[in-house]
Amino acid sequence: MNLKTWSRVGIPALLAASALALPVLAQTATPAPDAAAAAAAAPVINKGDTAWMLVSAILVLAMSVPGLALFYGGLVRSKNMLSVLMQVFYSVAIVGIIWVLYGYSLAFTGGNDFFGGFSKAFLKGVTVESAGGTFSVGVAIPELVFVAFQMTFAMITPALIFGAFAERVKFSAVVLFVPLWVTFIYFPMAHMVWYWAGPDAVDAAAKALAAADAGGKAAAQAALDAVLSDAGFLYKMGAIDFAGGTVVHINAGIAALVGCLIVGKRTGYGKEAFQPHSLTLTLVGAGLLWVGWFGFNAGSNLEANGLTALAMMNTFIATCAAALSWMIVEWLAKGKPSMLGVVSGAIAGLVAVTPMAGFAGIMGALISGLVVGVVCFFFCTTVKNAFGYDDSLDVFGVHGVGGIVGAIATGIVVSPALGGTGIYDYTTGAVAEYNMATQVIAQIKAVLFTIVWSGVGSAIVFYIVHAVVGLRATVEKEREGLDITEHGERAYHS
Amino acid sequence: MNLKTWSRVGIPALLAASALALPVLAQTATPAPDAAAAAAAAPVINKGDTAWMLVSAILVLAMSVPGLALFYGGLVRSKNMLSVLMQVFYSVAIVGIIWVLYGYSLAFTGGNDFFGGFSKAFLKGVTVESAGGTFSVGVAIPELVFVAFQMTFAMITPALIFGAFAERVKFSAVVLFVPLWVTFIYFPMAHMVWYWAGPDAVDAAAKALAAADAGGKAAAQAALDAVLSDAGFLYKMGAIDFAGGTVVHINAGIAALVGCLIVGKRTGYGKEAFQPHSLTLTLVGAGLLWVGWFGFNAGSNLEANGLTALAMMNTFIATCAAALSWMIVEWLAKGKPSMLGVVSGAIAGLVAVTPMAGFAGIMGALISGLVVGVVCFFFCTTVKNAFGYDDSLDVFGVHGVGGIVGAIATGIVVSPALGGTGIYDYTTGAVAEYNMATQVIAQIKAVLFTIVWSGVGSAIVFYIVHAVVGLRATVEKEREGLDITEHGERAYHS
Amino acid sequence: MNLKTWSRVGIPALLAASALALPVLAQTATPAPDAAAAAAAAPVINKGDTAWMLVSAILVLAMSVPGLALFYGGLVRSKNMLSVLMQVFYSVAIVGIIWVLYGYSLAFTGGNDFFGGFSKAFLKGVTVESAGGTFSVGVAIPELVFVAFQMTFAMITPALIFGAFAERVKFSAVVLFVPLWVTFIYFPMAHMVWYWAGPDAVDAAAKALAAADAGGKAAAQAALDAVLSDAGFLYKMGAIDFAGGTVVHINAGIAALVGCLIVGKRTGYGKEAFQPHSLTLTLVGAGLLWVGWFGFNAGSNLEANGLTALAMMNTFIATCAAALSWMIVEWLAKGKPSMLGVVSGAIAGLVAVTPMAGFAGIMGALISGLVVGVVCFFFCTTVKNAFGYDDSLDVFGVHGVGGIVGAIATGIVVSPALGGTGIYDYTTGAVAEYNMATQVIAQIKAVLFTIVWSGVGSAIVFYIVHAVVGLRATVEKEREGLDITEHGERAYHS
Amino acid sequence: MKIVMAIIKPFKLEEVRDALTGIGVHGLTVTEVKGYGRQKGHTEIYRGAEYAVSFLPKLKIEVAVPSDQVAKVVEAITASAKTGQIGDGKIFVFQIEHAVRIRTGETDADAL
Amino acid sequence: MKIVMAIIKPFKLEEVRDALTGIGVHGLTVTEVKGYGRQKGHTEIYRGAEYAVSFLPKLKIEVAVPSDQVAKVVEAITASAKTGQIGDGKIFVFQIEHAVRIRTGETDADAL
Amino acid sequence: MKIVMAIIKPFKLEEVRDALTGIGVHGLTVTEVKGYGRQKGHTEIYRGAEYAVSFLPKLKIEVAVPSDQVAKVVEAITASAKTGQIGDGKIFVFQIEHAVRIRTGETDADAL
Ligand SMILES: Nc1ncnc2c1ncn2[C@@H]1O[C@H](COP(=O)(O)OP(=O)(O)O)[C@@H](O)[C@H]1O
Ligand SMILES: Nc1ncnc2c1ncn2[C@@H]1O[C@H](COP(=O)(O)OP(=O)(O)O)[C@@H](O)[C@H]1O
Ligand SMILES: Nc1ncnc2c1ncn2[C@@H]1O[C@H](COP(=O)(O)OP(=O)(O)O)[C@@H](O)[C@H]1O
Repeated sequence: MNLKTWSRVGIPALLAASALALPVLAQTATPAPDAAAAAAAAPVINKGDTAWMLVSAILVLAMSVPGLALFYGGLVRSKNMLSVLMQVFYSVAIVGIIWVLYGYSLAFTGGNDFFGGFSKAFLKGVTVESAGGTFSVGVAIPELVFVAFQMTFAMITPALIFGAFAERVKFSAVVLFVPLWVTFIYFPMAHMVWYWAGPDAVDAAAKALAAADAGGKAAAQAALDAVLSDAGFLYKMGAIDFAGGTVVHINAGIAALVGCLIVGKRTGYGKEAFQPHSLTLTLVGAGLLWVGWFGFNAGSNLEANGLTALAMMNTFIATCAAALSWMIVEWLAKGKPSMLGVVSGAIAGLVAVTPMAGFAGIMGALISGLVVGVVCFFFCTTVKNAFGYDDSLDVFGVHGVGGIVGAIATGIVVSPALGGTGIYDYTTGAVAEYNMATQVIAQIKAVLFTIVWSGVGSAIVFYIVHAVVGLRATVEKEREGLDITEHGERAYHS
Repeated sequence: MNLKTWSRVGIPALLAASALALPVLAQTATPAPDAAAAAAAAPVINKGDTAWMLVSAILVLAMSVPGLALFYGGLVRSKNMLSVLMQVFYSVAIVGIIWVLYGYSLAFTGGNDFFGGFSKAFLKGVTVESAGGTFSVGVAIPELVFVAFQMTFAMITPALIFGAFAERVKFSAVVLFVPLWVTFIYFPMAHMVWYWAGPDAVDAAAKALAAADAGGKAAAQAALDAVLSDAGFLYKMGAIDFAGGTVVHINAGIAALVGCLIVGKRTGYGKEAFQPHSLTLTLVGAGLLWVGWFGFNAGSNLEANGLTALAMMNTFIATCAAALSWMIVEWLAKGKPSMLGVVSGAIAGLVAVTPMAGFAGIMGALISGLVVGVVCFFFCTTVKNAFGYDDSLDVFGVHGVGGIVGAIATGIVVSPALGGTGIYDYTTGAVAEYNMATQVIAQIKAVLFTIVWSGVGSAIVFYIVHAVVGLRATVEKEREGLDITEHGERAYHS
Repeated sequence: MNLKTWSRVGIPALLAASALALPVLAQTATPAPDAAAAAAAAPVINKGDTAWMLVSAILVLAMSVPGLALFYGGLVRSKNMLSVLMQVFYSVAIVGIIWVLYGYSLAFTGGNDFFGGFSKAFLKGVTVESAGGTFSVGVAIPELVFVAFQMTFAMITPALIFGAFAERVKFSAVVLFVPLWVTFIYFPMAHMVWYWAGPDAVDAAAKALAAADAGGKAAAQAALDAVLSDAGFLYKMGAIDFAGGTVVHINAGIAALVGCLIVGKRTGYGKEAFQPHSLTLTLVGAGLLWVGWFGFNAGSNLEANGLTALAMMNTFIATCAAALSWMIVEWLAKGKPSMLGVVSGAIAGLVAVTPMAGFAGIMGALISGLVVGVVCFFFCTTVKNAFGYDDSLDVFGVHGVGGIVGAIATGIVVSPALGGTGIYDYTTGAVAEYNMATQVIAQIKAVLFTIVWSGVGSAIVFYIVHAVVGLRATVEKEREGLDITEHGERAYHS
Repeated sequence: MKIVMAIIKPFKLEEVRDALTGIGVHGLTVTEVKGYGRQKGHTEIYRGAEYAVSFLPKLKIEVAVPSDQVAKVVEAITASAKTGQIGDGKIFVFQIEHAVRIRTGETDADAL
Repeated sequence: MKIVMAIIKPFKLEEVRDALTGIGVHGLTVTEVKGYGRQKGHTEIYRGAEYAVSFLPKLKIEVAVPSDQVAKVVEAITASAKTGQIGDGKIFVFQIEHAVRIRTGETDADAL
Repeated sequence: MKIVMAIIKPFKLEEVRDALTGIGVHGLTVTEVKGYGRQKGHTEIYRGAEYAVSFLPKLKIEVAVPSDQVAKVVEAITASAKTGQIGDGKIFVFQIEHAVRIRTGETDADAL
């Protein structure tokens, strides 16, 4: 589900594989070590895991529709409500179609370090019998469950972006943006971070190496190296990311920042009051996001076990902590604690805990939550106002910044000395030695790569959309509201 | 859970059983083949399946309350909001009570081809130990989970109907209608479509036949025939329906059409504007319907396995496809793509995928979704306006028409040649030969039967209700709004 | 999860243990019988149970946010909406933090009969490997799942209370109240009711006693007594409570009554109209409460099996019954059936079924539901008006009264003669003899104890809060609305 | 120049608007108001709390017209807003001293 | 015949209505409005955005009465709507030229 | 003493308020209204149902001022509310006979 598996393969394996890592494109010629994988005993599917993952996929859908739709929708003026709901629903719908046509294949088949191939386009070969690996050796789930679960991640990510330039873009721009962005930014990112050969392949190759006699050592080592190199670029960089801090949150947060800079401010920004039309809806959305996020984070374990429960507890506690720390700092700084502040903090906590959900100890998650609540508060208020960009719904301030804080903090809280789980090494079948400096640097590198990838890539996509259909609605349409002008309907009547 | 099991018994079995099928009432004298069933090894209950089915029942409840209540409620004027919410909640509550008193027994015990008996009235004999069969030989779930799951289907179906004549009927009419309709229309329909002897009984009888020596052949064949004939009328007709296209959607859609014709148009129809009072709520409702529908469709597999995941993926993709196809055709036809259009398309897709969820390949579901979005758009706009009936919330246009499209398309997309699963034959333990013409004809026959059954039966029930308490509120009450006049409260204050 | 386990230990064990029960504090010196427990075979974790319990914890969160928040929020005037949402969200967040710091430890470690110790403070020693017992011998779940599940109970309980004095208390009072109340009232209560040695310990000790030879009999008996005495005060009193009728509902209901008496009436009470600002939101909240309550009640079985399904069915049917009985009695008494009445009845039914969920037969739940709907209607209308206290959202009338009705009725409907499950005796491994008088008296004693504990304790907490920060907002702030004055924001704009 | 202000039943708006356009009046302003008068209200019950609601939803229509059209306008509104039932509403006529069209600065009769 | 228009604090509505019925006035029309004046507003903060809100919720009451009752009506409203705090509101009196009851066509004083 | 009533486009409120405070007018009352006039409305479509919506959201501003300030006030509103596009709105001026400040009982010019 994420970078963590790399982490479990461990630093030693990283060293072993590093020679292969560059030049990455050359490396794609390496034959996929299917034979080694096949040699392992067929992994077993447990219906408890399947039940949990079915539920998790549903929960992540609930995050988008109606969760995110309401969270964002409540924050805009009522004249633009439907445009927000529409953007979210459209993203979900179009990404679902693209996912089964070629998205899953691009993200989750072997290929090169940056993107997969088309071997599973149209979900070719993925049947009710297909099994997909988890993060435990010998444990599998139906591949179609994995397809569904991952699809829901792809669905919500582009929808997150639109919050940054809500209330002013043309729907046709959204229609064009989503397919381009997921195809060229998201799927590669998912591949780079989440694609790997799987625990059974690594385990089998490592065991084969251990069992090899002197003569077979070199071949077995080569086979193991091949298995280890059959993974995405960031995965091999050694960063860890339990449930998508980079792929989803930093990725969307940066695209959002770029987008709102390119699109420009809302007409009347700084002069007219842009009050949220229904904070009630925003609370409902935040509640559903939290509820659904357990599917996102705890579901990312792909199994129903004690580690899943840890990811769940961390997702609870970081959220509580960030909600409270935002509340307190706002109370101190502005004189009153607001409900919007509490739920904004909660979302910041959820974002930050995403990469660390299954790595941090609960106290680590708690402290990370406290920190991210304060940092995001600072970004959404002081920094944004200082720079004067109009990130309407604080996508960058919450998802971008929260994601970065979380990704880096993950490198710290994973430490077994701080109550974290440490990083499992599949080649030795044990938790690896942990070095905080190494890990934090790996995390920072992954963050920087993501910022550049998403920043540059998204800018290009925005300019293409601008050139083809135009990004912005006219000022008149903006004034009248996008609901009437773009969709021919209004959200509320008596 | 549905007709599919028949399908799995297969065409050969159909032929074998066909002699028994008519005259159906005569056939009820056949002794239930309990002995054969008992001979089979006791099926095993897996807690993963149980967990999934518990969740599925919950999800289907969420479809009604708050899902459907909001989806419908958002579409009426605010003065009638509570009346809609009340109708849905009442349906759920009264059907729950009726279900445990006699509904479950009428639907899911042996009896004749059209309805069951009273042997499980008051859930007599259904204990925490009782096991109910699934669609896999040797796999069971606690019968009480099945009771709960099926109950939620019975709860939502009558509630669907009220959308067609919302904003004008008396609450007392609703109070009387629901018990009558579920008793005389729904339970028989559920029995006809979903009652059968179960996989273990069929499997055991088939194995006994295979093992029988020359002397025992005839007796064993008779025993197998008896098992196969212990099923509902439509079940034996050979149509397939994974999760209730006929029982729920066509049944409710036709009753809705009949109802809105009998009740008549809303006062002011065509003159005053009947704008939805909150499309936001409609979106929330649609989102919850989608989320809950995974319980409905994927839960209908009664297990948590790869086929469940297929049903889930189909439920995702058909919905996405229909949302987009409605959006596109509306954009072309009306000049603007509306949010209500997108969610209407999504619901149409959900309806259409219901009967095919576990039979279609994902590409089959995708194409079915694209088609149904366009067809339902056409019905809800052009056809309805042409005929001038006031199906307020398009229950017929979405559930009736979408259900019919889905039921017939199921006969096509189940084809293994088109990526479908084919139809399993429990007597041979393998997927049966598939003949598209045969299957599509069976589907059409089941659709026609349902239209007649629901159309005639519902009309009788409406006239009874009309005679006893009257269907329609007075014009003054309609003007003032049903919330005040029927329920003494208003939905919104400041 | 609750008192039921005591019940399963049975009356004989109660007698055996009763000598130890008083004086309870003296008894805390008894060494915990860990050795005996350890002697038993390690219980097995089933992923189906884990999946279900993960889901249950999520569902209970959904009850608070957004469920309860909306149910309550819809009932207040719009100018106080955010204050209600804020109070609920704050409760959830702060209790989460306290729970992992010391709450879980105080509630669920051995100590004395009234509260546990600090041995698991900061969740020390609770790892992804830790297993927690269920109510079946030999069946465990990851302890972290239990920690999460129980946490969600602690989160929602204080939030329930605020409904009684909504629209008039200072947020700072809420901020102080919650930590004090959960620490001094809730955690002890949870310990008293829910803490016990677990099925495996009892079973092992009972088996050791059975196997002991003449010489070892006394020691084995002492060991068994020690195991049985390692439990909370109310647990040992012999009352049964499946999912928290006492700990959650009576506890919160009484605190609410005390609170609204101390805080006083809303300004304008009896003169101005305090109409609910959105019954739509109240319906949504009620729906989500119902949906989430399956996690609460059926999740309290800690496993996914037939008994879980029974708890689910009871939770369905009692709710339906109470919704209908409130509707009917209101229709008769007031002339019109209201939607608020129906959902109020539903919540009353949910409250009442909570203690009996896994004990009652379905007909017992149905009748209990019918009764509680009428009783709560009577309290929320006639009794409240007669006494003239301003329990704004009827927390006492629904949770307090409904909880009491349910707790006492549980003693009746558990009767095997009435279709109940009876009470399991872990020392004999069978359902114990049942005596209705004994059981009902035990139930009443537990109710009375809870009333006194919560009444006195909560009053003290309220007066402390009053002394430290003051309870009530000024009349001016109340007039203007707490949203603006306490939180600096408004729920709705155009 | 006068302003005709009418309080009417909400569902009559379209008819009144049509009646006015029928006599050549193409501008008006509508406000949602609540009216108290002879028309009986209703009782709302929320659990134990009963409220007699005597303010009923009405619409206020304001039409500015040259003085010579006042009679015609009053008549048109009266005819189209009437149901004959209590609560049909009132019409009040005021004098306007001065009128301006913001867009053009035209004044008085030209401003309408 | 005059119309008395009063801007009052919202929670005073019931008292004003009672005061008016107390002096025999049984009809009035209420509009939700926002007022700007000496009374200080408040600041709303939504994350980084702070808005000084100077428009406060008020109710506008319009009562048409025969000219001779105007003084009594003004007095009744003044007495019942007063809290003594800034923002209590204003009363304005206008001349009505003509009044009609839509239901009956009665005019002027009879129309009230 | 007169009341100046203006119908303006909603997003112009802040500008108008600023213009008025600029000329020393510190009190006004605002009502949300819907206007019908020359400005074209739009069509809303809900599935099969199409509605031509000709009532557009406007704000009504009422400012009571001493008679000698009327011209200045009208000018300030005209200038600040103008976009030059159809639908900018109207200004109507009425005579007030009498004014009272509820809090103090001050009357007429003192009441403003
Ligand atoms: N004296 C009055 N001043 C202002 N408005 C009034 C007055 N009397 C009645 N109205 C308005 O006219 C509406 C209708 O009046 P009502 O007495 O109910 O019936 P009718 O118009 O048939 O006499 C009221 O709801 C109120 O809005
Ligand atoms: N010049 C004015 N024209 C119209 N309405 C006014 C004017 N001045 C005040 N108001 C209305 O009266 C309300 C109360 O006025 P304000 O100056 O706040 O207090 P006070 O009534 O105590 O003088 C304002 O909110 C506004 O609605
Ligand atoms: N005769 C009228 N009486 C009252 N209000 C009017 C009248 N004519 C126009 N209005 C109001 O003025 C607004 C603007 O008028 P409109 O004709 O659209 O544009 P313009 O102000 O540019 O002439 C309308 O929406 C309506 O609220």
